[in-house]
Amino acid sequence: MAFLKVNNLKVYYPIRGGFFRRVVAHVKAVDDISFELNQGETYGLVGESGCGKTTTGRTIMGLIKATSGEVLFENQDLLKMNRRDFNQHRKDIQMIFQDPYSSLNPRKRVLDIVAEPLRNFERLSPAEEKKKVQFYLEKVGLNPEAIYNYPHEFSGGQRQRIGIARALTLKPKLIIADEPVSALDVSVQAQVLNFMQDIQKEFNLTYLFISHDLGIIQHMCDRIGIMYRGQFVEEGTSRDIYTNPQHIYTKRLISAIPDINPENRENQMKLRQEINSEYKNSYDKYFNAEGKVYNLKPISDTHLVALP
Amino acid sequence: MSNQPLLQIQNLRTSFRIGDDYFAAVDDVSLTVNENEVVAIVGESGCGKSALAMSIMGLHPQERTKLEGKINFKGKNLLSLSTNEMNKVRGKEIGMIFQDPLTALNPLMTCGKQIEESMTVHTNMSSEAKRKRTIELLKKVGIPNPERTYKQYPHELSGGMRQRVVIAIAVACDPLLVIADEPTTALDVTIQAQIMDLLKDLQNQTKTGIILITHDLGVVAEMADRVAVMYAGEIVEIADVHTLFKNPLHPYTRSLFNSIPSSTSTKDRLHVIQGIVPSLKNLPRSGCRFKDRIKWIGDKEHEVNPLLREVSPNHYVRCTCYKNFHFSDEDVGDMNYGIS
Amino acid sequence: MLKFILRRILVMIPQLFILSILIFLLAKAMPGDALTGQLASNPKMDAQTLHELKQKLGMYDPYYVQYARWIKGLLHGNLGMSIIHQTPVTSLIAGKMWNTVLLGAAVLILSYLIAIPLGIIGGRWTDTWADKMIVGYNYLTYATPLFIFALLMLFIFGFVLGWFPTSGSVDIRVENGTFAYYMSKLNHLILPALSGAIVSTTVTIQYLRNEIIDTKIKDFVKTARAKGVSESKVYTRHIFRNSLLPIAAFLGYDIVSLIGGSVFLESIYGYPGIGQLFLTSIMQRDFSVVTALVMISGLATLIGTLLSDIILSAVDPRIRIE
Amino acid sequence: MKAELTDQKQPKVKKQKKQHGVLSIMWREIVKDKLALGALILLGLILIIVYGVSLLLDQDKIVTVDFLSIYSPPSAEHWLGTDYGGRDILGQLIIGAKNSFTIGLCITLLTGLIGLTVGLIAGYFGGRTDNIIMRIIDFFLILPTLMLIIVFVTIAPKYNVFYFILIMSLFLWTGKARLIRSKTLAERELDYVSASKTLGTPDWKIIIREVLPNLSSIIIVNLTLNLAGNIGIESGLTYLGFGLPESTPSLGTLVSYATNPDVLENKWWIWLPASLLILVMMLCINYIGQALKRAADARQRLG
Repeated sequence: MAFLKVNNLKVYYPIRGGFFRRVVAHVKAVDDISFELNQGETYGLVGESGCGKTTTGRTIMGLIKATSGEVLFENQDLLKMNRRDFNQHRKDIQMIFQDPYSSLNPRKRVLDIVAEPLRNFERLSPAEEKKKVQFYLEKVGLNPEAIYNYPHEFSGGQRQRIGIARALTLKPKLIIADEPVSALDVSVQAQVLNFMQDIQKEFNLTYLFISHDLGIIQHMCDRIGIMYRGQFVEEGTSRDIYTNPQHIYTKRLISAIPDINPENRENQMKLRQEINSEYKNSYDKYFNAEGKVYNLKPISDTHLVALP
Repeated sequence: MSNQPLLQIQNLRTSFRIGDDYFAAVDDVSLTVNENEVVAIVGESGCGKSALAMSIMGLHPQERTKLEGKINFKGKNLLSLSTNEMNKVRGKEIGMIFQDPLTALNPLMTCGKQIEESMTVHTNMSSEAKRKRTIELLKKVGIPNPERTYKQYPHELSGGMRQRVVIAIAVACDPLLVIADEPTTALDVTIQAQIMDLLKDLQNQTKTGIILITHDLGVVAEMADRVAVMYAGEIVEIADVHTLFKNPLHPYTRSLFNSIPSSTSTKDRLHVIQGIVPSLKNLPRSGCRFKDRIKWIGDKEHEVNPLLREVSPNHYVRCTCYKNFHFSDEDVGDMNYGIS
Repeated sequence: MLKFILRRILVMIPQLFILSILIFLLAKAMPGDALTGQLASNPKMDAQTLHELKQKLGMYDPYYVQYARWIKGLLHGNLGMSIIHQTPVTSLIAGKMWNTVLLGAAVLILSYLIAIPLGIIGGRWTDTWADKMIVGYNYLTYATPLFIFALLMLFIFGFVLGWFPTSGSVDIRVENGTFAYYMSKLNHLILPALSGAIVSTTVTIQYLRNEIIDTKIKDFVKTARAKGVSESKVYTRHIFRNSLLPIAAFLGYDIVSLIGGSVFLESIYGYPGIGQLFLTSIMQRDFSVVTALVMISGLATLIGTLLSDIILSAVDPRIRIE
Repeated sequence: MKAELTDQKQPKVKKQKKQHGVLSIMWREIVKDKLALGALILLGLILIIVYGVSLLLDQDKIVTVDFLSIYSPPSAEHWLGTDYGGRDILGQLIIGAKNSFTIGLCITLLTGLIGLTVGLIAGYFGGRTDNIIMRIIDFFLILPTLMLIIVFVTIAPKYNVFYFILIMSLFLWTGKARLIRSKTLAERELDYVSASKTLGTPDWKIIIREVLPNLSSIIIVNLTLNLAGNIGIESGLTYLGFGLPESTPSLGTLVSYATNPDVLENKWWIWLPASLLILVMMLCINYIGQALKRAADARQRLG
């Protein structure tokens, strides 16, 4: 049984045009995607800006309305739930946001920020609440005495950890991490990533990890889905994707990662040129007449590629 | 390579006024760039790398900035030039590429006009000649339909295309030196690869010197000939790219390398540098500036006045602490937990 | 571009429709038939004649019939009759219109002539003594209500110093069309126009100054400097151009505030125009004139905002492309 | 230059709630700006005098016509002279100032309440709600407001002060609603609002507890500047004769005597003090408002 199953999810936005601003077409931000997450794993969603990865995450979270499709969480469709039921399930799904600055209300103290979900779902006395908040602050490696401070008194990495503490208070099962480290410096990035792995073990969390950084995705994820213009082009284990990419887009993406070894410089450039010419020459093999990719087809137990 | 370096920065100190005091964001930096050489300056945000680039271009607001030292370029000290003289250098002999192509272009001017502007300032070309050269340039930076782009406004182009226009502006007058300040940071990976390839291509053709400012060691590995690592306003290590990537010495350089998630470290723990980058006001001004972040290394390993020393030919490292440096075992301690 | 304007005009139609309904309802709430000006609630009239007159005027018709009749008249340029003057409202307004347009144009031109240089100086040389003076000037003009300022100007320059005439739009003794006539018109115009202009500079100065300060630190200005463009050219070609753009869009909204301003200016300076006509009509309960004026002002406001949008779309390429 | 101005370590722990509120920042900004502090003190003094003295004044006596002292210039008995009915100008000035200020305040609060509610709802929910509200506001924008207020005042049956406040508020809330809407729209896009949604916080709570506090400085600044504006509009309308009913004299009433050229030219003591008082009050309020604006915008803070 899949823990989270997304079936044929579509998120379309209307484009209005013409003289009377009628809907003339749709932006297909997410165009018919299906994938599933197993409990305890980290699933990476990768792609370039505008590929629909963030929209996917936010739709599962209920922040964006889906056009059609199903999001089955523990076998119940989140999209068909009424507000109250959905809120109850919300406890189990939480989100870590990209920007550690805008995701914390600057006017609230750490205590009020971290306690916000508690106040919505649990009736605790102020003392209990404070204890719980301090417990989680300690968990994320922050001084539990700092509950009366305001967000601006913390650094970017620390703020990101406050955000994580807030997400943890309801003991979620699934955490959707939307580019959780892309606003941070390399060394701080490492800190947050390590830490996410620690709490994953401790709280048995499942991650939907959304990122544009293929290095980080490779480091963090068990399975990976590659998105391009709202669709999946390839899905597989980390090994499938990085050692045996099949779709031309995946190949392009991976060859574009700068190689950390300067000795490989020439090879890397050559490889990119080869892939670029392959991309140009065999475009029809990978994309249909509308420039869309084909449906995913399995090529092994774990590895799916969008080929005709 | 001629014997005379193209650019020679000597003991540059760039200080900004905060309140009534000046704080050095770039502190005693010396660096040379030769013709046809790509020098990368790497560091995290706040290390002074961008401030260094802007100092060379003279783009810091004068009323809030103090510049000391020398920046020798083609036999003249840029810091002693008048604004008028400096304007003749900017855009003509030194070009600059900015980070964010979204904001680096004037939204109300066509791309063609923006590229032509530097020719207007520095040459007496006829408008027809300028137009021809601009279209040539657009072609050179890999824009598929230059005649069309010439007439387009920036918002009509994609991010990658805009960055190509920014590059065209920088190289419009065939500068001897190009300063690229995080030229690929705002771009997607595939676009980043294209822009890197383009820059390398252009450099191979024109033999210009490039100063590449970046925080991404991958970009450095792909582009640079020589690398300077900056921390807290100082250069802590300089070496050619192969040496530095094979044998990084300074604790900061080594820490940086260890904190990048890469194929070799899958599912392993990443290295975390303790503490955070000190702010401009709180920079340690004496001793080894990295000392606070490697506290397990004893005081006597550090120099009192750390200098940039040549430890092997053309490989310079600051402070002696690199000699007996080892990574800390206590990993969880990185959370700087229970402070103050 | 044409499509944009057409669509913009299309949006105006429902607004105009609702405006006309609002005015119609107001007119119905006024005593007498404010739409045609045919009937005053004359106490001497006996009930029978009143009833007959009302019937004749169709005041017992359903509202939508009356409304349709009124709109039909409007479209034919028939704004009804003035009860007091017993002349068509159209001719009454036409006589005063040009004075108001003249005054409005003078206020606008003077206001921009003062505001744009001051805004540019303040924005470019921020924190200098000149800028501080401009900011101070702005505090003063922003805080001063138009009617107080106009009154003080009239008192000082009209009465105490006696430099300018204190009432009217032209000296009645000079012959129409002569040089002296135009000079007299100008002489009567200066004080009201200047009062209106000075008070209305505030928004422009403040906006322009802030816009320049914001634009100054934009990345593309750095790009321009990195090209070696001289400081003065950086300002003229890149900063001022981009900062003046939003100002252009103010023009339409300026027309809106001019209409309100003209009521005060014309009343204080005894300047015969639309504003003064409006005040006298409402005091004399000449409601047909009042409704006509409100309708015309609404229309002028609509055209003003339309103008703003068109100007903005004409100068900003980002809007031009859809 | 992107020098990060963060602390090196974790922030110092606060044992107690330190003052971080909007009000305390604003207060500090005003105290730092001597002129603004002066303006605040001056305004406070004026208000204390006006409200204090008006309690002691016998209003009936002031409005009683005294034909023995028509248009008398300032003297020991009448410090600011008298008007055409021989009534004391100083007394009228004080009562007028009290009325003008009180009514300006009422209009400001009422429009503030309407504008805030409408703006928050339109900005937060967006979509169709926003569309409808914006169409309505757009419509108000094209109305010749001043003329319509005058018409409403004229045709109102049983016209009184409350009616005046309502009419004014009806036309003056739109600006505030637009401002609040656009700021709310911007706040809504920030992730802390999304975060609250994912944490199960209901919308009304997000609006009041999350978004509203972040707009508080803008609201305070706007209300302050509006207060000055509303006093101006009220006295202006009263000056034209379409403001407060005669039973409630305002500063505009005194200024309106200047419509008589003879009064304007020769009897300055009747209209000039009221004009100057309006001017001084507006300058003070505006200056305070500008200082608050600086406090609200961290970039412009004095230190």
